Amino acid sequence: MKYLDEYRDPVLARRLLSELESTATRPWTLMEVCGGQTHTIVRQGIDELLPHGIRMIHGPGCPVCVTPLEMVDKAIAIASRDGVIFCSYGDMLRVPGSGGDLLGVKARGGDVRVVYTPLDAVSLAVANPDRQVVFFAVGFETTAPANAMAVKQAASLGLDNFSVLVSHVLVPPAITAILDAPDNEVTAFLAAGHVCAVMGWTQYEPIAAAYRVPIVVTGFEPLDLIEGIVMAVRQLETGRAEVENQYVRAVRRTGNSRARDTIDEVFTLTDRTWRGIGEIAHSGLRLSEAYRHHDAETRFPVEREATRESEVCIAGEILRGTRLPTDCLAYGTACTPRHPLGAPMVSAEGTCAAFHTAGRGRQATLEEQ
Amino acid sequence: MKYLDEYRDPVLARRLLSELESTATRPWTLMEVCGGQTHTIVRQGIDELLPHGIRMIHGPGCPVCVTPLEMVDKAIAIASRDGVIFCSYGDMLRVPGSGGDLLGVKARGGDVRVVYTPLDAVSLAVANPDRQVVFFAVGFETTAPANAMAVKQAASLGLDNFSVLVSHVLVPPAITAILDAPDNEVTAFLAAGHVCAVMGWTQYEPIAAAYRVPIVVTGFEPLDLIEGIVMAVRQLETGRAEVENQYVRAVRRTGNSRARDTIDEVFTLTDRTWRGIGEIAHSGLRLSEAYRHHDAETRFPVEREATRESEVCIAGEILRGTRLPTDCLAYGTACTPRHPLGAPMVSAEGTCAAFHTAGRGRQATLEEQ
Amino acid sequence: MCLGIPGRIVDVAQGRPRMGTVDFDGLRREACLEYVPEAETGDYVIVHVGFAISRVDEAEAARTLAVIRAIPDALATELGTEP
Amino acid sequence: MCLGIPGRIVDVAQGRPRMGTVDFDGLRREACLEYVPEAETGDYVIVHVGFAISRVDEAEAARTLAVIRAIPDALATELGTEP
Amino acid sequence: MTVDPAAASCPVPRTDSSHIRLGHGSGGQLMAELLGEVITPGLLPPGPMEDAAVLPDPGGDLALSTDAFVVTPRFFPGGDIGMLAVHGTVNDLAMRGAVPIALAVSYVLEEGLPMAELRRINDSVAKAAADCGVAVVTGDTKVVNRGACDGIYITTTGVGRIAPAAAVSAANAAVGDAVLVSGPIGSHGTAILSVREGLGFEAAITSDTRPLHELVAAMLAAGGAGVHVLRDPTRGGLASALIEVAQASQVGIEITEAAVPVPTPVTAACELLGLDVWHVANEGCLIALVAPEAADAVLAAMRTCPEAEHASLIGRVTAGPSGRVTARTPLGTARVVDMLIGEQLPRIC
Amino acid sequence: MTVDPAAASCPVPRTDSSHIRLGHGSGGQLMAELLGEVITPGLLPPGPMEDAAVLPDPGGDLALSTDAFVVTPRFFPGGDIGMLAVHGTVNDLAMRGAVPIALAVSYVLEEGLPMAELRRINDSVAKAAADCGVAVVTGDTKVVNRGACDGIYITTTGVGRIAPAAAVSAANAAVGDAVLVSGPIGSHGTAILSVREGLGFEAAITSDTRPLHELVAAMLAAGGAGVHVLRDPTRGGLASALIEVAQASQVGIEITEAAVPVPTPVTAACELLGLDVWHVANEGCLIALVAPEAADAVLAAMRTCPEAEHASLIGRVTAGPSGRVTARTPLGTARVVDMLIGEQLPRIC
Ligand code: SF4
Ligand code: SF4
Ligand SMILES: [Mg+2]
Ligand SMILES: [Mg+2]
Ligand SMILES: [Mg+2]
Ligand SMILES: [Mg+2]
Ligand SMILES: [Mg+2]
Ligand SMILES: [Mg+2]
Ligand SMILES: [Mg+2]
Ligand SMILES: [Mg+2]
Ligand SMILES: [Mg+2]
Ligand SMILES: [Mg+2]
Repeated sequence: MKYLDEYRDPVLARRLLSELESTATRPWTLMEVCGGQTHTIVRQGIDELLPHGIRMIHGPGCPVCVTPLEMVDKAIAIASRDGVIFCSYGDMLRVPGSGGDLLGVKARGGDVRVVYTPLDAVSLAVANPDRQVVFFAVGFETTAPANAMAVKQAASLGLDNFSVLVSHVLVPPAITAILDAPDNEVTAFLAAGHVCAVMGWTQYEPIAAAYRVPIVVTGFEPLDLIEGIVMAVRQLETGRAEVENQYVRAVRRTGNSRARDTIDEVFTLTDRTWRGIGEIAHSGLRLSEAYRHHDAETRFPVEREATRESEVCIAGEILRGTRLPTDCLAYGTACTPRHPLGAPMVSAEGTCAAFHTAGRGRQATLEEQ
Repeated sequence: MKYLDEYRDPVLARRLLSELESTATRPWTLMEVCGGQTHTIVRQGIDELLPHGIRMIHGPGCPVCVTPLEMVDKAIAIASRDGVIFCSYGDMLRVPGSGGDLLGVKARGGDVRVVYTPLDAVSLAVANPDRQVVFFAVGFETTAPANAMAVKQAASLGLDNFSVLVSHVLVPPAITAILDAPDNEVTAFLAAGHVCAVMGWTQYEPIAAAYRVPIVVTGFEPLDLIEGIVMAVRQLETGRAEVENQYVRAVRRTGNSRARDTIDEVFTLTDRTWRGIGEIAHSGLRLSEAYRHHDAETRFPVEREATRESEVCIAGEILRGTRLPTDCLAYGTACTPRHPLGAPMVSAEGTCAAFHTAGRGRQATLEEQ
Repeated sequence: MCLGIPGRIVDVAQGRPRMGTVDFDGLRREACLEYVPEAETGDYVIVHVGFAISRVDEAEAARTLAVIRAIPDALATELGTEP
Repeated sequence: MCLGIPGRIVDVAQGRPRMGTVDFDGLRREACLEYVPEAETGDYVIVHVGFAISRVDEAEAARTLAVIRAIPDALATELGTEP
Repeated sequence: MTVDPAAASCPVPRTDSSHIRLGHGSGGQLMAELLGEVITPGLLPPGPMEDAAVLPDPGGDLALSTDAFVVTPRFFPGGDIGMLAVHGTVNDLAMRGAVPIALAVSYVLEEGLPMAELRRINDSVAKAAADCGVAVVTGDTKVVNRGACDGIYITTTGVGRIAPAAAVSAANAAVGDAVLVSGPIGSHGTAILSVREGLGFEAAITSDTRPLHELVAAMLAAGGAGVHVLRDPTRGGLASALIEVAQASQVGIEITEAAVPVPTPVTAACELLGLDVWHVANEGCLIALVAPEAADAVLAAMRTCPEAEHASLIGRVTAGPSGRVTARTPLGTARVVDMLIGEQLPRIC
Repeated sequence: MTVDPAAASCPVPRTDSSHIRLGHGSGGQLMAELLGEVITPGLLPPGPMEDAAVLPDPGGDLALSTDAFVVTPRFFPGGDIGMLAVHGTVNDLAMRGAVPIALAVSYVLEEGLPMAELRRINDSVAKAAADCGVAVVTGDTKVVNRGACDGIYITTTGVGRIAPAAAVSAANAAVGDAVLVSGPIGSHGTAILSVREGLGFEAAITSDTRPLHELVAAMLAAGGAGVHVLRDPTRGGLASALIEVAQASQVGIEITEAAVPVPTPVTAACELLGLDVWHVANEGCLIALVAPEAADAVLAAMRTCPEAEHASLIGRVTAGPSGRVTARTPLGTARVVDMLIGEQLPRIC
């Protein structure tokens, strides 16, 4: 595919890696913010090819992952109601809430549907005037313009049976929160290319300046990522802390003004809890007053139940490298790839899952590794 | 089964037949009014066992058969509507309208359901408040009390989503119409036992007197029917024309007053068209003013389309014995047991169907029989 | 028309309309007994579309059969097998 | 986050919001073009959840690749196979 | 605020498995689990999942039969869809004089089917197959969207080895053959109807579903080549089975109505709903058309089998009219037996 | 008023047969018509309807395989559910080195299915079977209520004769075996997805569904007992097939990612929806694990067959870890290949 294949060329990747090799003289810890970037890095094994000392930490850039447990539970409660057609992007369907997931709601008879685009949810509302269509509006700044357009569309059609359960989150407050943490180790960020395609990067400039941290707006293909890493390491090595743009083919400094205007019209800033992180002030979007009519939370008040995460999971320590999966009491018993209790058991790339797939038993210790 | 098996005893049937043999001295033409009786007569071959000259004509006593084409078309139109649950006794589902039947509506997506009792249709209305439940209230006097109770029940529950499409017919006006026909050959009637269980037989007394025709209220088992025939022939042979009751175990002269009162409360007399016969004044029931709210005909106005029956069918002549099936242009081509154009091709017992099953070809003539 | 089958009332419920359970040689179904206020548990009723429309009169039923049984069997008489 | 795939606009429809057909190497889907008013038939856009969020700048794309291609291949240089 | 970025990584399916989900049919881990934990144990031989099972050379002619089972409700008095699916196919093999040697079992499951029901049905399949002495050697499981199946449909396909002496076919009836029935008819169909949603009956009727291959073996042992036709009168009932045989063999058949055994509550159900018991489906009985000289021996052999203690002679094959089945009524008259036209519907008249 | 009482007698089903009705599955006249007019002609051999078909002594070991086909939509670019149902089972037999000799076909039809669609699908079954040189010898047809099936489900069961030389099993992979794939992957699954209701794609992708038994015959002729494992990577895709083989044979498998052929539009569809092409279902290709000394000959033989002109060597069997499949990425790193967990869902991230 044009604009994809050429950025996957292994020969050019090798050239960039050799460039990185000659640039990096000291250890640096970089965070790629975006889950899509994490996906490429882990799947292509880019982290394994980095020079010794260059370490990638995977950021909170998966809107699915950071959607708070409470919101997932709310989605499940609404989707379980009679007369509701609950629409969602496919990846939200498997996210576990306190007592199940949306696929389980569907299996028990709820009308849960996967949509490719939020406009499809609007069409469903038009086609089913006697049903309530609820769309689970999750996502970062990239997805917000699409979701906002769906709400505008429903409002202009006068659809009383369309509402959105909004759990939008914003990247810059999360970066700031990470940088504010006392044990922060991140020395540079790869910013998410598609978020910046919408927002531009002006919001990142004060952060880079204030925290003296390089930020490189980066694309999603192997060459993009390695070039982004090269650009960030070059800044670190030379003591710069600027916002640079690797993803020039898609991102301009001021982003997409039409899309931003629509976000501003339909949504307004709010505090938001990030799953695994906690509440971050002004880090999310909710519907603005003008569109409150389409708010699923007010339309379907859900009894706020106590939500709970696993208590035994030591994911944080494992991922910071201070403990091994085999030190975890749940490892291999209560926690397996099919029934993960925490993030590192989730995909084949997670530390715990990798241990488990490799057949490492509880008796293994740090020394044996 | 008690009260059924003992009335099927072939030894006793033979005794009754010999009694009939010794009673009948002349040819008589009897009509059993009721389709249930016809069923027993044809299935058990009772007509074949009657003394020569005693002939049974099968009456219009099938509420399903006499429901006018126009009403079947109306049922089909209503059942085809979105949001309607159309409930019917099973036998109405196969009755052909102008362009199909209710089973075809179901096959094309209509929500058509068979109920055993009209109270089940009321329960469906309770269980589906967002749907319109329509019950096809067909039947003679036997069924009217049950259908009336369903309407009363719905009214007392305040069900706005329950209505009935009423096509009730009454037996005495049909008997009178048959007797009034210039070519009438019927000399005595077996009245329908279950109709009389509800209505009693006082309505038949003026008819018997006015037309000098014996009427015997008769049950449905072989012994009932043969005894009823014996009683009718005995009247004919002795020149009497009274109403007698063969079905003493179930029928009293004044019938069932509670059931009649409920009919009177819920329904009121109306003119009604009988399929194959034509309109008969005051021969049907419609909802009384008090229950008009539950009238499906006013709730779902149906464009009155021109309805049509087959023009080529010569059923009347065939069944009066004046022409043979093989004289019919449609016989064996357009008209077969699976695709009958007229009544005599309908069941294995029909003259045309019997011809067809026996493999008789068009070349056969009356002489060859 | 009007399939009506005799069954025995095995249970009468409270409430309006009057409902009850009718046994048909082992098969049981709820039926409306509103139209047969005189019928009680143990009585036979004729049931049509879930409604009892008539109580079966046992004495009359027996009488009908007795009358028929009293007819001499012509064939048996001829053959001399009639008792 | 935010799966975004480049595709070529093959058709732009009338009406609001601005819609069009985007071709992804043979696979076509309708996409909302409201946010890329400058993009016309033949242009590549990045599509996310059915919305074009950015027009691809062909010149910049080529420049990125050219920069990378200009990096000497260390391994090839070592082996003397670099042209 | 302490930030643990790692703890924010991607979660993954933590599925409860109380109900079937679409993913159970996806060919992935969930499906492997379903097969490994629920379906395979007890049903299929242990070993790797293969695309096809291997059957060692059977050394003779084979019978092959397939049937889909879609019965509603899936649990009914006297049985369930699982055992029915085994008996139905074992019996179809038996109707060609074959002993079952292998079964293939294919499930279509509805998303949302309670796992406990699947276990129960799967156990029932396994038990019925074991009771019939036939191995389930291969299978398949698909999951469809909620509302695209009524819980579970099962297609079983059976391979049988035909007994060397047997030459049984619907086309083999000969004039003079005795028509035998192995037992009372109508129990299965009325048992299903009695519990079908909406009819509201409490039944004293249980389905008589059972395997008939051992009965057939006894009949073939007693009657040899004199056993001309075997048929299990399932859908369409006795009437369809007889008419199909009459048509296939180009003969007439005359049945004595009063000789056909019908249990009392079955009669009651048919009276109440206005059904013809000859049109009601059966699963636990067969009809046999047997050469007159073999009829007594076959009938005697049948009556020694528990599944046919009440076997009866119900009629004879006649010269025709070809394809015509007539019933001799209790009153001594004859009526043409007609096939059910469409589905069976309760009547009011 | 003239009264004609006779004309008032009972009418009867004058059914239009433009759509399937419940009565078409009742075992009565409507069903006999459906079978006689729509289903049997062209599909089943002429002759009486029997409970089971007779297969003459095959004189060797047999393979038996069954699969239910529930694909939505039932017509898709490159095929339909009918041909798929034949190819799927023919291919499963081929994966044990067997040539199909008989097929059993079982339909579950939804009330309301347009008769024209049934004809089209039935014709497709008949044509596919004829093209594969296999006879449909028996079948079954059930009709369920509207809303209890998605139009039509087909279960096919195949009996095959195993080629004398063949000893093919998922458990037979040996260290050093070459892993071959017969052609590009992903076309079938993405063709289905692209036209699935709601996704709104216009596709340039057609399913590559096709029979593979002739290809297998050529491979066995070239490689003999060196052909250790054959597998058609259907549900669960390439990843599941490889992992299942690695587990069954207790070996490791290493695949070179770049060597796996994937058509351009398939890549596009997977990019757009966030799917892993290794998890996408296939119907027109197979993987083979072949002894190293036979690999070249087998690969050459494959490439002479039209269904495998683009056959490729994609990897090797390793000593382990047992059951582990790894992919060598274009960048030269290794990743563990994971099985799809539940169903495939379009992703946004
Ligand atoms: S859900 Fe998981 S795999 Fe998907 S983008 Fe987020 S982190 Fe990556
Ligand atoms: S519908 Fe036909 S069979 Fe039924 S009662 Fe009426 S006349 Fe008799
Ligand atoms: Mg396979
Ligand atoms: Mg079969
Ligand atoms: Mg069968
Ligand atoms: Mg399978
Ligand atoms: Mg269901
Ligand atoms: Mg059978
Ligand atoms: Mg298979
Ligand atoms: Mg298969
Ligand atoms: Mg069958
Ligand atoms: Mg459907």
